[in-house]
Amino acid sequence: MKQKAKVETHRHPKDELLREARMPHIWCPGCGIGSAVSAAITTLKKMGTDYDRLAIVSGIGCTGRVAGYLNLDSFHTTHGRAIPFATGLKLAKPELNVFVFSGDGDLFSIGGNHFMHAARRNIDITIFCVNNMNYGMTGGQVSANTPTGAITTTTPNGNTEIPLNLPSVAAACGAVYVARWLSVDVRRLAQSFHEALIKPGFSFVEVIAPCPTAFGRRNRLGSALEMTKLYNKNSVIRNGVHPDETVIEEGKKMVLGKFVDIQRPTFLEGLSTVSQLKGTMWPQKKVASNS
Amino acid sequence: MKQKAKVETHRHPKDELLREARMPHIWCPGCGIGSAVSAAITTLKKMGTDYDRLAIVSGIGCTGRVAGYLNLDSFHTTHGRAIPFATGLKLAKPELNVFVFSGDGDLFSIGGNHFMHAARRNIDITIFCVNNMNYGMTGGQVSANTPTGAITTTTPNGNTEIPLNLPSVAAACGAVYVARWLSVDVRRLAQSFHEALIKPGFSFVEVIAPCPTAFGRRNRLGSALEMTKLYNKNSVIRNGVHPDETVIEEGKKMVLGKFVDIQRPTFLEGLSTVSQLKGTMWPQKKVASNS
Amino acid sequence: MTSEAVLTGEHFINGDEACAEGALAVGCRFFGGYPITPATEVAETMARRLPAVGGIFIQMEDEIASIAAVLGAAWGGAKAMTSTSGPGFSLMMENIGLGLVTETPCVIVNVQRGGPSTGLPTLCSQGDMMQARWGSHGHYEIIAISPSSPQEMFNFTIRAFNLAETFRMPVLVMADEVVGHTLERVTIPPAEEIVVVNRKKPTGSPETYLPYKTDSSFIPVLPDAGDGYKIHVTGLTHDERGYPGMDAKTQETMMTRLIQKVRKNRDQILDYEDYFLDGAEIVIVTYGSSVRPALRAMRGLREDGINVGLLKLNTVWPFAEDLIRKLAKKVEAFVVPEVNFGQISLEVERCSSGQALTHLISHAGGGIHTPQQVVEGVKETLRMLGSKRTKK
Amino acid sequence: MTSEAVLTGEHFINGDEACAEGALAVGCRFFGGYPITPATEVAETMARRLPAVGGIFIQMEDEIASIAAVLGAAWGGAKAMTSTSGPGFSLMMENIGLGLVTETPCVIVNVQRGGPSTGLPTLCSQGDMMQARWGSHGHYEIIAISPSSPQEMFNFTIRAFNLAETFRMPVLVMADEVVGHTLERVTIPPAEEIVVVNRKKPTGSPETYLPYKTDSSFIPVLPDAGDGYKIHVTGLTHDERGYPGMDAKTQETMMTRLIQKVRKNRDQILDYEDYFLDGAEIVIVTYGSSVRPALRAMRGLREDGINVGLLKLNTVWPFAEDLIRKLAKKVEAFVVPEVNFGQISLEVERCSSGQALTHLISHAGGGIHTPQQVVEGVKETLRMLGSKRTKK
Amino acid sequence: MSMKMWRKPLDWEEKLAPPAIIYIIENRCKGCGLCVEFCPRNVLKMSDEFNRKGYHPPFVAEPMDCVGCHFCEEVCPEFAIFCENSA
Amino acid sequence: MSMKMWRKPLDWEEKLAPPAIIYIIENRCKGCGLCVEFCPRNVLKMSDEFNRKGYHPPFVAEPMDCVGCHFCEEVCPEFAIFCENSA
Amino acid sequence: MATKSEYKEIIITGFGGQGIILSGNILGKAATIFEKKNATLIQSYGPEARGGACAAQVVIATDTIEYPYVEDPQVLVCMSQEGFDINVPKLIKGGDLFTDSRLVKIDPKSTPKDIKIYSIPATAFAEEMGVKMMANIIMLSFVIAITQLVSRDALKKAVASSVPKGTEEKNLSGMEKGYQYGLDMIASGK
Amino acid sequence: MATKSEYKEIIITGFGGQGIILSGNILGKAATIFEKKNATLIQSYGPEARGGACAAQVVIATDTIEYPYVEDPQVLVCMSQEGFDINVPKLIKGGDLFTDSRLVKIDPKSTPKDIKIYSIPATAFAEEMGVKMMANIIMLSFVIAITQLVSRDALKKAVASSVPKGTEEKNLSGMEKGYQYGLDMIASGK
Ligand SMILES: Cc1ncc(C[n+]2csc(CCOP(=O)(O)OP(=O)(O)O)c2C)c(N)n1
Ligand SMILES: Cc1ncc(C[n+]2csc(CCOP(=O)(O)OP(=O)(O)O)c2C)c(N)n1
Ligand code: SF4
Ligand code: SF4
Ligand code: SF4
Ligand code: SF4
Ligand code: SF4
Ligand code: SF4
Ligand SMILES: [Mg+2]
Ligand SMILES: [Mg+2]
Repeated sequence: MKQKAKVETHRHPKDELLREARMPHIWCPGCGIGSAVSAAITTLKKMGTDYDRLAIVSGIGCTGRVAGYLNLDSFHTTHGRAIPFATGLKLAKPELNVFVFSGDGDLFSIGGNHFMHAARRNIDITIFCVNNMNYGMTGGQVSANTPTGAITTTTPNGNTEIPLNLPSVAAACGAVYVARWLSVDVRRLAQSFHEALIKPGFSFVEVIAPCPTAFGRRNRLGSALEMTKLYNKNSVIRNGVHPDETVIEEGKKMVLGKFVDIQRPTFLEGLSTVSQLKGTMWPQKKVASNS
Repeated sequence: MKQKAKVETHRHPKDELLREARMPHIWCPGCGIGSAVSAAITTLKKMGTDYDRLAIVSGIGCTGRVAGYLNLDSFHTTHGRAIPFATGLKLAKPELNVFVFSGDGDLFSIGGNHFMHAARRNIDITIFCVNNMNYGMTGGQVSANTPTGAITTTTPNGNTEIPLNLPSVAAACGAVYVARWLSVDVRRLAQSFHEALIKPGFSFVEVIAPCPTAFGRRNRLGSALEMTKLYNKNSVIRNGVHPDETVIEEGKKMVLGKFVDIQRPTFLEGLSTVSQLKGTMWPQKKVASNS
Repeated sequence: MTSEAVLTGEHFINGDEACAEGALAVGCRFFGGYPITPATEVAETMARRLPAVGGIFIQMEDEIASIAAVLGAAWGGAKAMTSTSGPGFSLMMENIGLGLVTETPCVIVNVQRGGPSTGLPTLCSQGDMMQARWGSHGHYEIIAISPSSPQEMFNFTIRAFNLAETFRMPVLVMADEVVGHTLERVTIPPAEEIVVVNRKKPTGSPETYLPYKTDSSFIPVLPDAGDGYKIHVTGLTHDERGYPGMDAKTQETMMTRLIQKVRKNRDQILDYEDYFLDGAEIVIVTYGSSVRPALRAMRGLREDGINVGLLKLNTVWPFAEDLIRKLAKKVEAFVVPEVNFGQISLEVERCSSGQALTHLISHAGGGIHTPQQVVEGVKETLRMLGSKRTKK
Repeated sequence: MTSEAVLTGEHFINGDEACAEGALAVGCRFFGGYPITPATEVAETMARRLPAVGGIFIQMEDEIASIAAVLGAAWGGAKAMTSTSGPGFSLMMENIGLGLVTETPCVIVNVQRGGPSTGLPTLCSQGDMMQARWGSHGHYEIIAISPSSPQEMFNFTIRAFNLAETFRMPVLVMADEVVGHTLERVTIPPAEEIVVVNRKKPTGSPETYLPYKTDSSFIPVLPDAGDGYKIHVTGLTHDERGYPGMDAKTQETMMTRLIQKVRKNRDQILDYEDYFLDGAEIVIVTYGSSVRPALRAMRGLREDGINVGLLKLNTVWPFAEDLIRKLAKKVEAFVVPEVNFGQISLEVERCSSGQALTHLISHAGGGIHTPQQVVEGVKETLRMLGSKRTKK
Repeated sequence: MSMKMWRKPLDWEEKLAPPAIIYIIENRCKGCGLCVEFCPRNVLKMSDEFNRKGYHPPFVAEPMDCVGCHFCEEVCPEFAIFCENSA
Repeated sequence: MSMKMWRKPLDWEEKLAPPAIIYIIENRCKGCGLCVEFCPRNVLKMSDEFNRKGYHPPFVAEPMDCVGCHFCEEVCPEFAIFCENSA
Repeated sequence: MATKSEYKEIIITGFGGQGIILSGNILGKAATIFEKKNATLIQSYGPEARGGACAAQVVIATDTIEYPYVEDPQVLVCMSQEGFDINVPKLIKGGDLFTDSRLVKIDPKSTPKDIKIYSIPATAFAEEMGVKMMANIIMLSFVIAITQLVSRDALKKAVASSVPKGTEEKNLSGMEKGYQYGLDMIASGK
Repeated sequence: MATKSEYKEIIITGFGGQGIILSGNILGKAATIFEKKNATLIQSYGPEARGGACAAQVVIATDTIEYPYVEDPQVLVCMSQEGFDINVPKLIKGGDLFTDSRLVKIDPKSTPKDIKIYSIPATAFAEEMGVKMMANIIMLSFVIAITQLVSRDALKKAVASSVPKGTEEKNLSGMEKGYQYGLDMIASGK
């Protein structure tokens, strides 16, 4: 027993939130998903919420595996459907703090519509998207977030499409909290995760992460470490800018920061104050006099 | 023969683009869809494009029936999938001018993701969305474009969600042409349809239309005529404003106008100039010096 | 259960409304759905009624989101339901599979309309019966029940929830447009007379708990999110801990149990009604709204002295395999009126192993058989049997 | 056809790549798809190869968009294809139905993996065979073929396109992970030796043209968009003009024709290979990669003097109904090894009408049977037959 | 299909030629009133009569006031009214 | 799981107490080098040795320079390194 | 309550928006809830849940209703020409035909000879009363006054419990109007 | 070309990223394309298409290969400890075991006695040559030098046509390195 106590002391301090039996995880050396999860664990520990009041939902993908490693009520759903699953979970049990951890392909290629509508409805969940600019899990195909010009297995001559500007889409759809950070920027990331998790309503944090195996290799971006440094050098923090300016494109630094932090009633708040709505809608039968 | 010639002369001038055998159409008295189709026919006639070079694709809904009435190669697909169908059609036969005519529910509730990605890819198709702020076909349920506060069969106590700001979403996703008009504003509508149809790339025209039967009745907005007048009174034209300002909400006039008209390579243009992409992507290995 | 949830009394309502009332009565408190004819009234009724009983109604952006939300809500502890028709049912298939392997209790109502594709939105068919069995990828067993009247829409929806909670799996209510849209008297009993099954919850220590370990019932005892068990739920092949295991062994263990859960408990799941089977020469096998013309036809035929019985399948899946095998040995023929080109009749044919003739009376959809069509089908069967009549 | 499209020669490639090469060789010039293990290499090969032959590759946002784009491209005149695995196949179901009722020629490749749900992404199963038959709502007939080697992935993909163009309908290539991922020699013949069928086009005047009017082949002759026929294409029930008709009569006319199109042309569609059927006591019925251990098992058993034959179903749907019925009268038993819990074996059982025993050798997935397992299955069947052996 | 056309009123010779003739396909009309409401010259009025479908179609109340602007034709959701400008 | 801890170097008494002790769970490490690169005090170096999985884990090269900032712990994607601040 | 076995088949037709289904609903409710008979109502209408031609098929019976479709209608109520044209050939010998006199032109050629015909300007009455939407109630009450498919009392209760809250009184006066018109017609010996 | 009937089963194992599948591919290609034998390659790997343990199962035969899985491997090539631990018990009596001496510790307890063991520091060689990714080619060439599964010429052609354009020369020198090491080992009588 004594022995055991001693080992306990020297467990990794994050192990209490990990399913240790499942370590090591599947992520490649230096993959940004791991750092993002590390930051998330820091946040969850700091928040002090009873872990039984937390629930994580993931879709499918390398990032989608996060749900399987966090020692919480955790749901590894289908590709693209983490958000509607989380919506049902949250609405059925509002006392849970429900967050989604998934990849760019999962949340914005196949799952883009659910993001849009959950944001619009202001469902009180938090979305962490690890944007590694491609489909890592299936070996590196183009995603809706692959930079123009990048080589992937399905854009062997370079991607001709533009990547979705996630902060802009999130803002256009009504998210109340929108931020973007690099996976290596673990301190700001943890801070931002914290803000997002305690914010009532639909919050969104985009985590830009290197995928050395599937994305970096084909684009000769070097090892995870080299990619991390490259991403660092090619980005700049500009809190509060209009999301129109967060486009990721060649010749520009990627803009990081917190872009949206507003207040509006959540879906559930709306339901409980619905009686106040009576007759307030566009169009007014008396003509409005504004602009 | 003579007789026939005479009757021909006095056919409705739009009949040549209608499948006459299918008239009368199913739309309710005064429904804005009919006016929008009328405007579209004006445009198509004026454009002078060989009708065999035009193709229309619709989803499912009252508006989705448009494909069935226009005497063109016309495709009435599945609910929400008009845009990807149109994408395949256009890419397989680029000489066709392919446009989509469908409802707000079809294009933005179930079909929102396809809109997002076709816009991002800048597929050279044109989208006409009749936004009647609800699901007309199924009898008046809430849609993603129902104004907050409105009563529908599935929001019997008033809609607590906010409507999607379509121009803003379209702009955020990369549409090159974005406009919004009222269905009754047939002249501007026809003009806008024209601009959109000849514009290379992904163009989008939102047509705000009364649905007296399913939407107007429950919200006591009166007959089609009364609704039309009400919509007129509650809107204002402001060409060129930032789509942030086109939100439809209580106490404000709805903003109409042309909001986006930009240039960028279409998907097919991108494919043919792909070689120029080589090595142009974010991140730069040499650090960019911009903002 | 608030009394508002159970509208005890007599009502003249349609099957869709009755279905919603059944759900409310048995404790459904989450509905995530998307409108589609002819199932829309289920959603509309839930939208109107749920807020008053403290439940949540949400119209999702599509059917995929609807079923996903229902699964999420089920793990949040709610009895949850969605309703749809063919096109939406097709879209739900992937996530019905997720519900099956994660053993999520919920109810999916399909009010069938004419298909394939958009087909005949306002008209009837029974074209999705095999889809209910096989529509999601991978092999699984499913439970599907088939009501034939508004009253059964009420009763069977209650049963669907009870089966879902008992066996921890999605249960399908395979209704059809005629059942959904017909108005008829529906009697709602007092709340205390309604049998309500609630899912079993684990009680042991979270440390030693193995979520997907089961006893001989093959049914796992699972917590809701927030119960303190920190459960991992995945659509990947998983072991007793719920952890992914990417190998044939884990697959075999998991899948065999999932299949056995239904097959070994078949007797508890099966439900049927029989009419004049004793000594019947011909048995009409029927389900859903086809039951109604079939019953009328049966009475007419019997009055004409034809020895015909009727088997009304209330549970369609799992199939009443043993019953048909047994009957096949006794009767000359099965007559199966279906509003499709032969689905359940294939199973009847398979299980009769050539011992009784199986005669399908097909209806392409857009309505149901008239009693006369069933009568003629039986008479034709008699002609087909002709001199071959040898049994007994 | 540019010579780049047909890589005449010998290649050591996997089944996915061979499938893509087959598509290119027969003239496929549009691919809309979405990555999914184990089908991804089909898409990746198309992405690499299509631009060079003037075709279009597009990775869509999901599988629903992929199949929708494929249907659109087909109406744009292209031979079009998509590939996926279980989860994506489930998502495609609604629009496969649209393809069926609009009679759109295209090819859908399902490289099956372990299911249900996310299951075993990198491992084999044959769990979607019934889904291929019944996965979309409403009743329809479908064509599905099942290759058992990389060479057949090449050959059968060509055949799939030719069937699609001939019968104007989506054709399914039901491959599996083992077939898709095994590398083996694939011989691509010279371009001129490849049989290429192109869809028939209408020639008459657009004024009098009735798109969905057919001759006794039940196959309509339809134009592409832009051909000047101003065709209306709808997923609603439609008449010969292609116009919606919301009534049971139109439904019956349309659906009966669609069903007959496959049923009446079954002989042209069916394809199988048989080994030692003459006088066989037991016949192994097999398809897909199960064929390989089954063949090995058959040889071993025959060496041991057991009178076993083998039927290799190249076309799985429509089912080789008549053949099985005929064989059932001659043989003692069918042994069906399947990497599922019994799907094709259900059809075998049905068609054997109790005249021959049907014995399923089930494999839960995550691999395929070993030859030894098949041998044991046959031996067990012999034991089951026991003294019952009376036929012939 | 009953189509009414207003032209050459009886006092035609005395007045200026109307710039346009309005045709109404009565049995297509669903009586929505948009043409009447939005005609810039108030040329049209709703009739009291029912058409075959039980709707009140418009009629040309002031033929001489029509300026041939085609707005009625453009806005009509039923393709039930159109205008031919005098050559 | 082999866990190395660096503490009390031999010349401990003579120097100031290190503010923190770094623990490395070697067999979890995948040798990505993030901890080494981003340690603000260059405390860590990659080792030449292989761990069980064939990766080079880091080692604490300059234990006395560590300021206990936990950055290595935070950034490590493998939960393979952590720091305990001296009480 | 009926004592001998009774089986009545009724078709009510018109356009979407006229409240055809609602009148079937009221009739069925009157029979089932307020007279404890059995009744079924089958509705048929056009594309999805929207307007166009529509029809309500009502069966009222003392025994269990096995098959809910109307096969041999004894009563046909027509509130549109199309509904009339399509359905009138189905009416059984000696059946009762009801029309809205303003909306339906009875073509003697297509109309069976051996039926009874009753007309009422229900829509005009409703317009007069300021609620065009109420034509269905007026028509139904007229039908019931003449056919006695259900009792006046059951009809009244069914109307009151079926129309939107706040409109009960108005609708009941519509009911009285139609019912009285029917009684008067009977009294006048047709 | 072999004249008598031949049936060889080979397993190559290691981690994702080491090029295990590629070496199976080269072997199969050498046998099929350049020696006109038959060959199959079955690959197995972890979650979806990503890293982790992986293995290539190669069958080379003069006759048709009906069943492509390896049942009784005559040759086992291990480039990771895990691959060794899992697969070594399967090796047939008298089979050939090949290991990367730097990555695999041969545990005598679990290793069958009656097999031949050949080790080469392939990864170290590759690192020395500046292309760590080339360890697979070195290993494969070593294996082939000793087993003569295919001819040196076929191997060379298969390597040249399988590696990325521009890396042919480098890889061929890797091939020579491994092959020579094998020849030397044979020459030295092991
Ligand atoms: C319906 C469906 N389609 C496709 C797949 C295959 N698939 C698995 S993960 C994935 C992409 C994951 O990309 P992303 O979400 O960006 O995650 P990452 O691996 O990059 O972290 C795909 C396409 C699937 N599992 N389900
Ligand atoms: C997959 C699927 N789900 C639902 C439906 C039912 N449905 C038909 S139209 C429609 C909504 C149409 O709304 P909108 O696109 O706004 O068109 P509108 O009728 O308002 O013009 C719905 C939900 C369907 N046909 N298919
Ligand atoms: S493939 Fe990419 S995203 Fe996936 S674990 Fe490896 S590095 Fe990370
Ligand atoms: S229901 Fe609404 S949208 Fe549909 S036709 Fe009628 S008015 Fe128009
Ligand atoms: S053409 Fe213009 S002026 Fe003349 S009736 Fe029409 S709208 Fe009025
Ligand atoms: S706009 Fe058309 S439908 Fe409306 S009243 Fe005028 S003519 Fe009739
Ligand atoms: S705690 Fe800080 S200073 Fe110490 S080793 Fe880690 S990163 Fe360096
Ligand atoms: S960050 Fe972690 S995994 Fe990377 S080298 Fe350091 S200890 Fe190893
Ligand atoms: Mg990604
Ligand atoms: Mg709408």
